[in-house]
Amino acid sequence: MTTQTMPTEERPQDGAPRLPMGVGQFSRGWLLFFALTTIGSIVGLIGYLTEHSQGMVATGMRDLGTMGGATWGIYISLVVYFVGISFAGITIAALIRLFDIEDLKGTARMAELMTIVALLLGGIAIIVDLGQPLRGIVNLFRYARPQSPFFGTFSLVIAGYLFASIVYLYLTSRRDAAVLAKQPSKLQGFFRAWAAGYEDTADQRSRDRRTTFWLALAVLPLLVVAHSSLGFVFGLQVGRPGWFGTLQAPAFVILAGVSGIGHLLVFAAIVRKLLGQEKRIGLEAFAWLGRFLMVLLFVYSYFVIVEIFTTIYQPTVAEQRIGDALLTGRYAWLFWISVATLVVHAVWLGWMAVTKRWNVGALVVIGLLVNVGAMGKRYLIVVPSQTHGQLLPYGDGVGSYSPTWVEYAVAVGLFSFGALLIGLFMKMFPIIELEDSKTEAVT
Amino acid sequence: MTRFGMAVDLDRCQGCRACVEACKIENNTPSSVFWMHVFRLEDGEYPNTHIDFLPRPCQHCNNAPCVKVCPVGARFKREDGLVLTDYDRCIGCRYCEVACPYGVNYFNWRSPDDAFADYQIPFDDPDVASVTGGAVPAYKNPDHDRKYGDEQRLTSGSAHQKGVMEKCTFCVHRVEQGLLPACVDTCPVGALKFGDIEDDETPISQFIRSNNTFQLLEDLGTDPSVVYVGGTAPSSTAREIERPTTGVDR
Amino acid sequence: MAEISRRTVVKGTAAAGGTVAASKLLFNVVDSDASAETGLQLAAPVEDEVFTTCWIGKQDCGMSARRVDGRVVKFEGMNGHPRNDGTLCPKGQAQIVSIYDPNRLKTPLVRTNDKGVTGEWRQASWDEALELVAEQYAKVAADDPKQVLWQKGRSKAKDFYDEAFVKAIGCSKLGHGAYCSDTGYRAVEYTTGLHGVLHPDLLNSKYVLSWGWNITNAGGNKFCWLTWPRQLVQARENNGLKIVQIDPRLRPAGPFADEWVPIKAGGDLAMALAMCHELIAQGFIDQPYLTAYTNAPYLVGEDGLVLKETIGEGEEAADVPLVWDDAVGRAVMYTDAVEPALEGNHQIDGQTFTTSFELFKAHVDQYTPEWAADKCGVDASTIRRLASEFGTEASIGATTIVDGVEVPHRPVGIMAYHMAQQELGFQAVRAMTIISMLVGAVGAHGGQLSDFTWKIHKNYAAFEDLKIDEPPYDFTLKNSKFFPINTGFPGIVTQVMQDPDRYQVEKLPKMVIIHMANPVVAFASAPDFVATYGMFDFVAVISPWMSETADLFADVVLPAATIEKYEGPISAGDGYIDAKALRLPPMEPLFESRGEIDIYLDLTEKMGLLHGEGGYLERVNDLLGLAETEFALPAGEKPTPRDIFDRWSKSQGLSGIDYFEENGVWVKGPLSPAKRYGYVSDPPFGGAVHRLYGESLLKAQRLQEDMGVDEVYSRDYTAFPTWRAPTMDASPPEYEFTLISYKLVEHKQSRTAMIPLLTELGGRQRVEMNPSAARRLDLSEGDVVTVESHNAVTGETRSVETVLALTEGIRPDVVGMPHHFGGWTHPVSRGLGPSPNDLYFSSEGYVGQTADASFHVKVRVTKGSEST
Amino acid sequence: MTRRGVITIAMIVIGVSLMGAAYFAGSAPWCADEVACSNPRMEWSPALFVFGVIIAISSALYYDVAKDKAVDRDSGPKDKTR
Repeated sequence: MTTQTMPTEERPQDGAPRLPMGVGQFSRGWLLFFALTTIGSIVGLIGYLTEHSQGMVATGMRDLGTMGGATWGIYISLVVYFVGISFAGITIAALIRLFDIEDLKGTARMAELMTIVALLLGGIAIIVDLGQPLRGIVNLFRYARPQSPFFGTFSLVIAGYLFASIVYLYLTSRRDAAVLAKQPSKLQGFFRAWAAGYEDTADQRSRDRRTTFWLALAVLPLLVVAHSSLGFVFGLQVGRPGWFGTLQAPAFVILAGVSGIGHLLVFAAIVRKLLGQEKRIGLEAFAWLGRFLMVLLFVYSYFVIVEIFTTIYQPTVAEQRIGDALLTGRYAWLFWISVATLVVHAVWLGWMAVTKRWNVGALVVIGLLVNVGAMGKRYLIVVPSQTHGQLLPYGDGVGSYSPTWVEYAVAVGLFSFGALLIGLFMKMFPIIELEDSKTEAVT
Repeated sequence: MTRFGMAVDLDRCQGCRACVEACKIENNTPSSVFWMHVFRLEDGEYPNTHIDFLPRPCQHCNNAPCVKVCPVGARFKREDGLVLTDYDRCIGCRYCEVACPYGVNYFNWRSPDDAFADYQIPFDDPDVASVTGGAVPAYKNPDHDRKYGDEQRLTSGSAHQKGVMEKCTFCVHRVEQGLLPACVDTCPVGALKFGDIEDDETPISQFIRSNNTFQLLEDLGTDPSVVYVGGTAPSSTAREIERPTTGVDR
Repeated sequence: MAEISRRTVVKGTAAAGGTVAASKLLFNVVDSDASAETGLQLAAPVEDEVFTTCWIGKQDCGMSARRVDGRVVKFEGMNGHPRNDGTLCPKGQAQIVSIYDPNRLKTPLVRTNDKGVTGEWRQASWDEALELVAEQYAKVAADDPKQVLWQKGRSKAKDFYDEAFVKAIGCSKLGHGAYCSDTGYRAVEYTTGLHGVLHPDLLNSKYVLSWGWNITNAGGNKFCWLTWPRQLVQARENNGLKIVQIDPRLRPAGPFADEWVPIKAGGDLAMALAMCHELIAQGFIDQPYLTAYTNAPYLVGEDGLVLKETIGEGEEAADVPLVWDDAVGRAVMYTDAVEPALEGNHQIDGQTFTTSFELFKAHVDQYTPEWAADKCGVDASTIRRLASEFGTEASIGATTIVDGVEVPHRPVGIMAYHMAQQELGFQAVRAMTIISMLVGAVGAHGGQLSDFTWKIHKNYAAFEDLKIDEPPYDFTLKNSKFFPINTGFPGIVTQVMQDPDRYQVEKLPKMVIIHMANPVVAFASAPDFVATYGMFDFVAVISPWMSETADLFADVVLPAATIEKYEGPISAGDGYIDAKALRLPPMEPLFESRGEIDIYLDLTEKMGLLHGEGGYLERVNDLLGLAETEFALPAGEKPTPRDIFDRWSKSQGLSGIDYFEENGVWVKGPLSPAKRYGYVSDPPFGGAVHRLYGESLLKAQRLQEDMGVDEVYSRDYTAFPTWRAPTMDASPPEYEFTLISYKLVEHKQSRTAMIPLLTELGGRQRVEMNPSAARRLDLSEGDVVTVESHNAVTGETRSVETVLALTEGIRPDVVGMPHHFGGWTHPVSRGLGPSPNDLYFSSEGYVGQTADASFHVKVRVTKGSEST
Repeated sequence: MTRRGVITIAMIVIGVSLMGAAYFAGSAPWCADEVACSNPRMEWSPALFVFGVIIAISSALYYDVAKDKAVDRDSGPKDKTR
């Protein structure tokens, strides 16, 4: 998918001008991408159907206690991870609105889309993790208890946050829809409906700006609450060593930002390259994101240091068991890889920031690797406190968890499905906001 | 107010796991599920070794973390102290299980039929089914088809449906008939005692009052309704020996 | 602390359920959704409760079966039953599964393939199968019915129906005994005349040497398990009973061990002798008891024989031992002595005679604690202290009033059951009995008991003069020069079958009827059974499951019921209260399985041995005490098992079997002191003079020597227990561990290995080792290891593969493996790991002097599987 | 204030009120020691809460999307862009 990158207006064909940003055009590369992500999604579906028919015995999860397993595994890790990614989208978008950061505007819609897709995936991951998925959907609406930290996850994160993000994306895209609706194409009706009466009048523009500003302002606290509530899912559990703590909520927020901005960097770089939008997504955008990521990474590194120090200074027996497993034991490889990806890249980004030599390729690598680190850390938050966090002397105090193909398949399916959704969106709507200069406000 | 509780006399417990087996049969729990588990613990170095036994039913905490975290109120605590699971409401998120510091929750990873299959006793054998009607297990206890308490929820027994959480119920179905929980009833040495621990006059209250006691993981503030008498809480160096096998491949 | 009574109606129940009215429950308000899911019918089920008796162990606990529409849903302990009073152990609970197990034998089976490999079968009718067995019997019996061998693991009630069968068909018989603690029975029968091993008067005891006894797992003689711990916890609470666990493993007493003395495996005799030495040295001697009730004052000549005087003539003639009467200053018949001398030596007719007590003192003089220390691995100071504690607690001279009767009070005792299962087991148990004798604890309140009565076993008299026949011997070597005392040891039979000439045996068994026994897995030295059971012309197996023995060797398999049958009468007493019970079928047996009494009635009928003189029915009448009474089974009528027990019940003055159906257990009431305590029984100690000095053992040894028997067989026939190093010690030093084996509480006999709920709890096979030893060998928890045993006499090695389990509760020079593994016919026992029986030997050096199995062997443990 | 503003604020107020009502009055009480703690005081209250969230957020949608004159059907974007 490297051939078709020219702005469509400049290459008229079949009498009608092409829609911008590759919308409505399907290259061979895109079809390959579509095929791969579809296959990936089907793999996930097969995994899930297997789990559904056999029961969750098909996963590697088992009971804590006498079975010596972990009852939450990569599904919950994925929930936390995906919800984390969603952080970045709305944050970036909100920051752009609130502070009018022009350099980042090109990434705003990507960020919003990423948020929506990530939240959808997080929601699916939750359903996948339920023993009674249908009952889960019904009973949460019917009985959900505010006292349970899941109330926040379900009502605020999935429902409120997702809805707000969709509204936000919608409102910020109406202008583009209105523009595109003027251009004859198969999608004209679709754009017209999307625009829903937007005429790009000055009045509408200012109203639009006002609305999105306030919505962004309203979303920000929602975001902190949502991510904190996810942190509370773990941080409030006094009976699970390694989880209980006040740092859990802020750490969740920060790591959410890390993974989200990491993803955005990668996403932006791909779009920039594929659609030839080096101008719209300039190096400044990457510099912004890089600096932002650097700050988050430094803060998170600080949290990691605090975490390690607290773990090794005077731990309780159970804390020590988990600490040992993380620092030197079974999970050490993952722990140190994760920490390394986070800390090393903080330094690397710092270097780029100081020298002001921002390199997109390097940032993509960093974006990917910090996500590996973030995923690793999510797993390390969820799993070791179960396998190594027993307070009663079950077994030798050490349980085990190794995911089965079903879980890996579902994970692959989720990522594929997410990519597929993004790919489809990009064929239906410009992934970068159309430039103001092209269309002046209607007076 | 009644608060049902259990007293475990560690000076008497001989770690035989009769309670475990009585529970499994009374409540029809499938393979690898031990609502009542008895730790056999070893501590110290040869020759200053000692062995302790520690029965572990659900602690039916007064301040139960599992109840707090349940997103849909499927795990609930009754006014009489029993912490139960509504099998018809549970969504299978297993939050109660990670919230519980005692490891007493058992999830139905499989359909009950599949879980019993580990025992390699085909209960659907025609000769057996001719007597049992194909009940799984063959010794299926009909009490568990009923609903209990004011709340009238399906809370008794095991192996109802796949994908929901279960745990010790203090034998709610027996308690409501005025019987002792199956584990208490079968204990050969009378190490388990059951009754109202809030009423000072009950034998169990008197027993608890007149002895040294501890609760498991007292520091966590869960305030268990299971009180251990005699002995000491397991030390951090205690090692579990003679673990039961679990049929679920891990 | 007061017992909280069973089944206390829970206070506040009404409040608990709130307004859930009992009536709601009674009328079976069933939620339609829930019942739809379970597929159970909605019609109100019919509930009832039937009484029966547990079928798993030998404890025979009373049970009540809860039934729903005639289907058993749970067994619970029977309230008011003296042994278990409303409680039940894990095995008792779990046996419910076996009722419904389609892996059981469903019909009689006839083999269609060669023996020695997994069987292939065709189904047969009962008629055909029984006919086949009867035909084979007729063929062999025509020559000699003794060549038919009947073998049973354990009779699960009074064995009248087995005995009647054996007697009616005139066959040879082998029990499991020699694999249990029969050498201990022999030692105690020999020493005090009681049929049992050693157990204390637990409820009244203050200090117990728990010698190898498996309190928290196995139980001892008389009870398989549950009643002892019930009494033990009471004694701990009421008397402050102290338990000293003398065993290479701590696990047997677990938390009940007030002190753990990790003794070297096989060093028990050395420690017991040192204890005797110390008790004497510290002056803990109950002179009046020893003088009045034991042969301690008997005068023994320099030839080792007791000085006796013959009284009466001809048929009436009897040799009466003489003692030195200090009152008259000469030797008199012990029955006439006024003041018998316990110590000293005396010149009579120019010869020196020494009291046997004096001889014993001299004998144990060498066995100082320091001497014993490296033999048994226990510090001299510990032995000394234990002797001191034992002697002090014994409070020699004290008496107490029991139900108005003054009884000597010696609240000390030894609990030693499976101690006997070693090469020197007979003498070790004798030495332990002597420990209690020295302080006068035998038969005292709180003291040393062995049986629940003071009825003297017939072996007591028989052992006065051990009978040794001239060859040829029968294949059990009964009355042979090899084993003057002979329990009847299946392991020796396998040796004989492999080399009959060596044992001067001419006739080998040709046919075997195996009833609930599983030698190829469950008996020590299992490989010998695999090697020999193919030699039988015909093998019939009566068992509820396809046993491994049946799988390899049976020609015909007859499906027996498990608990769902009539058996009895069963002792239901706890040693303090006398009671009787029956096993009643809680439901009809599933499949075509049948109770054993039914099977034997039909089989003897087919053999033509049911009716008539000496027939099965007549034997049953004799053995149940019905003969010559109005309740005798009428000749010529084939009874039902229920009819047999109905008649027996009536013969006991009860209304009939309905008494048991309604009440479950017949509690006769407390045992009087005269029944419990030997000192006050009539005559005291049942009239037996306790044998400190084993003159007949010495005489047997001399006879053996005269007949030219290898020293291996005669060396332990000594008048006093005498230490020698066990044969296994001669194995090369690389076989550095002694293997011991033991029972898990989850298992009892091979039948429990067929019960999934128990295999689940019992776990997989493992070999237990001390971490310090494992570190030295670079082994760690969970490693796959090969355990290889070595026969110090033949050099043969045997090995199995298992996994390592580390425990600080075992001596570093001992490794242990539990029993009840190694099966393969039931899907749940398959693959759980090998049996330690594959490692033991049953040939010379690994057999006790009474032809009983030794469960000790030297092994080495190496990493990895055998093939590597 | 414009009608748009009024309705928007009304939606926010209604949404937040619904959330508040559903959370504090309709949902299960914040406790864990009796059966009542496990049941919402009004079933489907959590759905109401989510509905409240949606209404509140939808206010932005309304504010932005609603046409100036609700009656002016003819002045849709269709015509204007032509």
